[in-house]
Amino acid sequence: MDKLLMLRLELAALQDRYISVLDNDRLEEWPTLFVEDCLYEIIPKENYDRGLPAPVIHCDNRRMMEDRVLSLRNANIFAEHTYRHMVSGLELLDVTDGAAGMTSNYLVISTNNEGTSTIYQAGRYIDRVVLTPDGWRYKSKRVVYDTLRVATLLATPI
Amino acid sequence: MDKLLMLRLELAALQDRYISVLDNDRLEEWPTLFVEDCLYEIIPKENYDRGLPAPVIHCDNRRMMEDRVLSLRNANIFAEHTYRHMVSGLELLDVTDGAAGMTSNYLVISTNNEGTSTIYQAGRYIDRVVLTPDGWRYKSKRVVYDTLRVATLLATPI
Amino acid sequence: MDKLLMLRLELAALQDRYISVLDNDRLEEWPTLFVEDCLYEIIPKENYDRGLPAPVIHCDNRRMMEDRVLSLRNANIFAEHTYRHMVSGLELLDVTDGAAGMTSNYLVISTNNEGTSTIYQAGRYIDRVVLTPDGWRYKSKRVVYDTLRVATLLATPI
Amino acid sequence: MPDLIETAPHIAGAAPDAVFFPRSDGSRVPYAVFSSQEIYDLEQERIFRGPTWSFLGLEAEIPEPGDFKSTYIGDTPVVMTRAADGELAAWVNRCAHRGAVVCRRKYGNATAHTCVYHQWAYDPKGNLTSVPFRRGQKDKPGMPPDFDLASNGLRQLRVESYRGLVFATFSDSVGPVAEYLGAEMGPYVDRIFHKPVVYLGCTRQFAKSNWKLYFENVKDPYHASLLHLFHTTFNIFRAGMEANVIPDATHGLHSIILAAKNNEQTSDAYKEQKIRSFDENFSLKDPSILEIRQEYAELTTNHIQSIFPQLVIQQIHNTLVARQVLPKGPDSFELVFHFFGYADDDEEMRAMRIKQANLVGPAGYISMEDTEATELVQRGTIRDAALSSVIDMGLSAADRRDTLITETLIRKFWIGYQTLMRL
Amino acid sequence: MPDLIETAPHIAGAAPDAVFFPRSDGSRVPYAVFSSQEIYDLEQERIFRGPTWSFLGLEAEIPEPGDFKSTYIGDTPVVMTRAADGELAAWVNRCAHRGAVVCRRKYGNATAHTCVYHQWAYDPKGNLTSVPFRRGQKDKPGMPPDFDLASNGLRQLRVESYRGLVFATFSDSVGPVAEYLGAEMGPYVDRIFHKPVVYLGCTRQFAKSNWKLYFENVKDPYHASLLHLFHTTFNIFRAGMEANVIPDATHGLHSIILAAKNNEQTSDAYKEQKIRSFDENFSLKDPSILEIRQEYAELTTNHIQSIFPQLVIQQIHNTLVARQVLPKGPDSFELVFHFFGYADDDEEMRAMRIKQANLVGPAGYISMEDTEATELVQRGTIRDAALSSVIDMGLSAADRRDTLITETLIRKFWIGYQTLMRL
Amino acid sequence: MPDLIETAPHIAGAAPDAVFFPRSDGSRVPYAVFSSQEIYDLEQERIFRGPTWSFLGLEAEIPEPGDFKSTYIGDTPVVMTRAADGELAAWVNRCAHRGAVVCRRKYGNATAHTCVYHQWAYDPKGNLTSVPFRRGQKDKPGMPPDFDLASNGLRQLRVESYRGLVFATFSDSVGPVAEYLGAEMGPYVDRIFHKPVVYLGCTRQFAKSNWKLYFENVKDPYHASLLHLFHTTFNIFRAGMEANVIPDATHGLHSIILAAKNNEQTSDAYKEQKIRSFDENFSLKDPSILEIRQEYAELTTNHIQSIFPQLVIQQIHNTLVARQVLPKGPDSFELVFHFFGYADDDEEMRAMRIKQANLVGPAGYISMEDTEATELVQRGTIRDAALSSVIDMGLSAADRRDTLITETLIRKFWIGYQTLMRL
Ligand code: FES
Ligand code: FES
Ligand code: FES
Ligand SMILES: [Fe+3]
Ligand SMILES: [Fe+3]
Ligand SMILES: [Fe+3]
Repeated sequence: MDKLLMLRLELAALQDRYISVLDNDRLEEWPTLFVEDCLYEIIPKENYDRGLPAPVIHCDNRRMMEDRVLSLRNANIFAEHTYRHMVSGLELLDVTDGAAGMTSNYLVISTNNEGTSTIYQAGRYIDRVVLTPDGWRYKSKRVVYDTLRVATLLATPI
Repeated sequence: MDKLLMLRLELAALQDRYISVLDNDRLEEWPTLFVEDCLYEIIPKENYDRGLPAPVIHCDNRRMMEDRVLSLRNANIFAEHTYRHMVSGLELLDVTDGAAGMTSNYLVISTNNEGTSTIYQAGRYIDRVVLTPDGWRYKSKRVVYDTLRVATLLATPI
Repeated sequence: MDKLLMLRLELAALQDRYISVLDNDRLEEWPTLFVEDCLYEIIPKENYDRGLPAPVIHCDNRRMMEDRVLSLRNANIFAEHTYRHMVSGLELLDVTDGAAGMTSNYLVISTNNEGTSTIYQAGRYIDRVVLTPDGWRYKSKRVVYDTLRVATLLATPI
Repeated sequence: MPDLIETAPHIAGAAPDAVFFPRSDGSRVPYAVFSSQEIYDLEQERIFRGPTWSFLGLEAEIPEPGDFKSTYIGDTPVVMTRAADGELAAWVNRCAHRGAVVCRRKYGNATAHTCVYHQWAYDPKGNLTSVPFRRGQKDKPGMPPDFDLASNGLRQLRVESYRGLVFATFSDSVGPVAEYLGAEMGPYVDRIFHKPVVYLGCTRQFAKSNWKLYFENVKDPYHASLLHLFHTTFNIFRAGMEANVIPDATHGLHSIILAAKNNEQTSDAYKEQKIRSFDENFSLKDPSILEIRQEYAELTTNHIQSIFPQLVIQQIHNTLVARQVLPKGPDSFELVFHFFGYADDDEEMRAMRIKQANLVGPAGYISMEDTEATELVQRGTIRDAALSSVIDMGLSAADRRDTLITETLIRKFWIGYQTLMRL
Repeated sequence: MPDLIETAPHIAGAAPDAVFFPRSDGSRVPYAVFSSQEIYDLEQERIFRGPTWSFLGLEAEIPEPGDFKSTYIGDTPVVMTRAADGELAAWVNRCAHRGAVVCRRKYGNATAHTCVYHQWAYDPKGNLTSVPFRRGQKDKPGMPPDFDLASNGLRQLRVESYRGLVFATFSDSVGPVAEYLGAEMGPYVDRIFHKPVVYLGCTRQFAKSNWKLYFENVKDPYHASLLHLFHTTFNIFRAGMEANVIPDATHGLHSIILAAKNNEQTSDAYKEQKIRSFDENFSLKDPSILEIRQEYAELTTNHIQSIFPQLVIQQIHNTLVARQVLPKGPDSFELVFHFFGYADDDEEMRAMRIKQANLVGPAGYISMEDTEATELVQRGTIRDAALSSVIDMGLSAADRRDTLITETLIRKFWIGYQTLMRL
Repeated sequence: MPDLIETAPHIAGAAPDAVFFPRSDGSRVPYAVFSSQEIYDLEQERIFRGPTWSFLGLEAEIPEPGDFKSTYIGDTPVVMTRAADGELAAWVNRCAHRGAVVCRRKYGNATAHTCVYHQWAYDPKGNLTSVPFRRGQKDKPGMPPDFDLASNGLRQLRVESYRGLVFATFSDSVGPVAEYLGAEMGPYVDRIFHKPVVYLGCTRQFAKSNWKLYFENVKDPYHASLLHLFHTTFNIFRAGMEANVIPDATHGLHSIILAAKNNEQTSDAYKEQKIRSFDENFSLKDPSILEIRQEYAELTTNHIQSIFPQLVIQQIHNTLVARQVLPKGPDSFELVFHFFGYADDDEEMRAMRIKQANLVGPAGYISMEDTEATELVQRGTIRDAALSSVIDMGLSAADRRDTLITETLIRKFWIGYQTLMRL
């Protein structure tokens, strides 16, 4: 049967696990979905479109991602909140053996501890994934967000 | 090919059908997606997290679900509205022959009869499904919602 | 393996590509997802439910869709914005060889150039697709929207 | 006088000092009128509950006895109904008991309207017909003995249909609709509503701007070819068309703009103006959207007629719309496009009206820019309530009716507005 | 007097002229009280910070020393705590330094509450215990030498527990809770809280209507069988039940409605009224939801007791709830359902309480309509602040306590409200 | 005087009585200033349109002739441009015709700015250059003969670039920027802008709190090590660092905080304070984020300089930012971080600046808490407009500039604010 469709299914599963990890308080698992030598970046669409580099978060290896988790757990102060990610519109961009590029839409709904839910951020994931012994992992994940005005602050990764 | 991926596809189809039934005014079909001896519960995340039992809806068998539909159709008074569910982030938790646990994110957008759409509720489905002669059915579905402040009231199930 | 599940996967891929084309500024590609002799219509749920024909957009062939793109690119004035579509709840309605009907939920989040994201529209796609040498294409796509009050205007197709 | 009774005291008589019109000819409008809450509240009293007729909908929307539709006059919820005897009625959608909205649906058919809270029931004309336990139960008392159903009905409004257009008013003093329309406007309303119509459904736009900016817009032929580039990009419409621009003579609040095809020289006219919108390179792959079948004496492509304060009648090519303008606060309004055709349309004509719906409404090729423009004005003026717009186009020949290059209708509108608002 | 100090000057004394009660018997209420911001601000001062006791929660929510819960009195953020010595305390959640919210969690356990901004630390009673660098660092100065921790604590409130219900007040003058409840209400509170309770969790509703519309609702037995059709559709409850409807004698702001089963003739009574809600055809497939196990002297199906301004005690069948009413502006309020059971419940009884939770709360079979109704009133009355409701049911026998067909409790409520608000 | 002309009358002169400063030393600030709409409107007039210079952006954002950027002064939309002759200009983004926003894009390049509504065209300096059909068409009249392009331009503002920082003002009276910065601030601005910079993009935060709470925050070295626990958790920064805390001498509205590394004894200092934030157990797996390459005479880790009312210049390690503070109503503001580097950065330095962007901005390790804190104050104080904060740290030695344990800059700020606002 169609290998591309199967690949699609596998990568959709990766995306689903990715957001489930972030939304269900399993932050420590988040870096494990990346290879050691990776890029994770959150950047506003206005910079991305103009070719300007200023990011909101920029990790050029997995250790920096682990540091981010450590800091969120132990140092930074932010209001309790719950994210719900929705992903849709997955497109495979270029597929080679054991590697692929893909893009998808995302939406993050955030709920504060009063229990009010708001649109926190909408945007686009631009990913490169590679096949590892543990399955598909992110080589790079660029989070390009449309919602230029970040509400209050950004603590939990997108 | 990967049986887990196929199972994923089948359960995604079940989830999709579940929300389509609720969003397109086929309420009577809703209980038929459960086995007779089932649990359907809507509970706020604050209670779920603290291990407190107070629910918004609690049906411990399918007849109670049918009663809920009967009451919504014939007794209860609430404003006309249309739901649109989005589900994402499906994760299989434990899989055995003919049974599985899974979790996923959901978002419900509700539109009133003036035609204004708002975030009605975001949260998480925690499901157990079993394989029946009619296909996969819910043995239990716990709807754990983040949006603690229920807007006005909750009539149509989530 | 289950042909229906595979078909489901193929059509989900079509839906994903459809929204990716609209959300990532590839408007010229939009008509190519339809066959020449097609129907594309955006209609409010209140008219659809009452059997009234008044549409917001009504194209009864692909050339009209190409004209729409031409006008959006060269004639019409509207505020810069970015859409993010989410689709969910895909149900296959009737399947024959090389043709199928399907329905799904959609949600469109729109972000203005100040960087504020809002719910622009929620609704339902009612589609007919046919298998062509280029793969699955839309024979008809009816966009039935719940969000009766269109915010400001509707420029980019849904 | 009902009008006063219905008015909140903290509003009554309060003439906001924030507003000053520097000239008497309507050519300078203080931006405060687009953003002041006080002005807005005063409009509800003096305009929408004042001596005006507000458009509620088409008779064709409620053809059968019992049919009803929920709508608004200003921002007051109102229901229009057709009673068992076929008569039209309208009432404020607020229960006489404890004030709940009685009719909770947008449209439907009902022989009685029962408030859900305590089931007080009203007939389609708004008369109170029953009160549960009014006489109590057994020995237990109900309503006071002197409680009178007749004097506890819903607030009923004067209603009139003019050729199938349903209007209502809170006022006891305003004359009949025909008189309200006046000698200039009547014939043009008659032109469109000269035979029975059928309702084809509606579409809605919600604009984040003041409702009067939309009235400026539909009284502004000057913008047509400059804002709506579809016209010029695809060679549909020209500022040089034969024009007819007519204000209402009574108070200047109504008006009509008529345009008829006539292409000579106009592209040169545009080139002279060096107008960005001019372009000869584009053409439609499916021009059928621009066909026109003559239905009236004159072959007009555009008939845009505003009937203050809630109606704009439109014929563009063969698409027919009654636009309802509903204010939703100082900074927003809802625009409801009621599409209709004639009862005797043949299939082809009906299909044409649907196809040409692409021209108007929220995604209309030649209308989508209007709400964009009104919002740009709202945002541009909000912080500067004391500044004024400059409305001088065609000022030196204010009475010419044969040019689209004029703001004369807008000036007339503001003069009428000041009178009605006592500003 | 703390009350005054805590009050914004632009509010103090301002008696909005927008509000006029045309009658002294509480039977005509100007709709302005449901939408005026001035009235709302005045309520915060004269009611929620006035001589009243506001319900904060159940002792069972904070059983251990250090336990706390964040809540509100009116719209002022307040934290209730249990100190190390087991005593209850409550304080305004606003740091004495530069005003930050100190406690950022909804509930938890803490021996100290430290403001995140500069880490000023308070004990559970609200006393300031430490200020970083208060004495500076080395030779560098800190706070002024005369800075006194004791006089810079959080705003502490009077707190009292009445049988496990925690109340607090800004007022120094109001008497103890038992006195505040009064002779009529006390016994009924005791009835429910006659033995230790356990907290089962809460659910929340956010209603887009004024908080007082909810008080009208819980003082309105007239609506019960007319709005909540589940009752009649499934034969659960009847207007003809044995009723007990008792206002508070001190100020009329509290009240209780008791109903006990009694089916005779009542379906006929309904037929006489031609009430839409009557229907004999439906029955539940799982009626277990409607069982009732007798727990009190009288077999009441409904005990609805409102303790002004923030509490409604409810027993419906075997489900027990303390409802907290929290205003969130003139046009919205939050309703928090605190579910509880008794410490000595057996498993079956506990399961029954959970199952019967289906009857109440946001999706409650016999309660979901209440917020729908209050919102219908909000929308129906917003534009007509000067008009009044008609609250006449049972007016001719205002003192009868044995009928559910009455609005007497609502009238008493408004009389008490006017007094307290000095309107 | 333009300032007055531009002002809405219902604001002019209105000194809200809600606001009273109980002390003259700036140590007691009534919370009303953070939530009053009247105060906010007055600020737009007396501060943002008063004798101040507002930061619009960096010259590096608009290097080429025709380049423009849309931004704000206070909440008035303003566009900054570079004209054909290379000169900088700025104008209010409101069409002279009927008030539409003229420039609809955030940035771009244009030789003319044409309003979409009727295509009135302006040059980059804001001069009106053409009006379609100004002279009418054939025999049909256009604008009045005396209509003068020159007097119908956009509202043009005074603009000045100070070392690449673009400032604009509505005021005719305020002196040049160098003078406005004053003798204390100038050298520190020069320090950062001593050579050409390149723009690296911006990130934005939207905070639900009053804009002045952010000014308090950047003038508050006391909070740095107490709120931002990243410092102490990972041993980056200490309250014991060598500090330089300098207010502006003219009006006290500007200020700078400088900190330089110096680790001795300070962890002991913290232990004495028993400060929660101290922790020796954590270390970064990739500490490269905290490297610092010396670029200036002194090796400062932090340079935080606020230039009232819209700018904060920041150098933290090697990340350079010009923060723009834009009020969006009494209860919210937008914070725009303009990242930049130097034109002569080598690749490694540029990469370092990007990596250190992790320290600041919406997700900044040592800045994300600031908006959280300002929102906590907004929520904590909103209901208590008449109460005041207690700003006493370091009061007894107000002129010491060598300690971070002080609120002296905040006190100076409020004194300057009262003067400017005439409160
Ligand atoms: S409010 Fe309508 S019946 Fe009571
Ligand atoms: S505001 Fe609470 S410690 Fe400073
Ligand atoms: S409003 Fe700008 S050209 Fe008319
Ligand atoms: Fe137009
Ligand atoms: Fe009720
Ligand atoms: Fe800080």
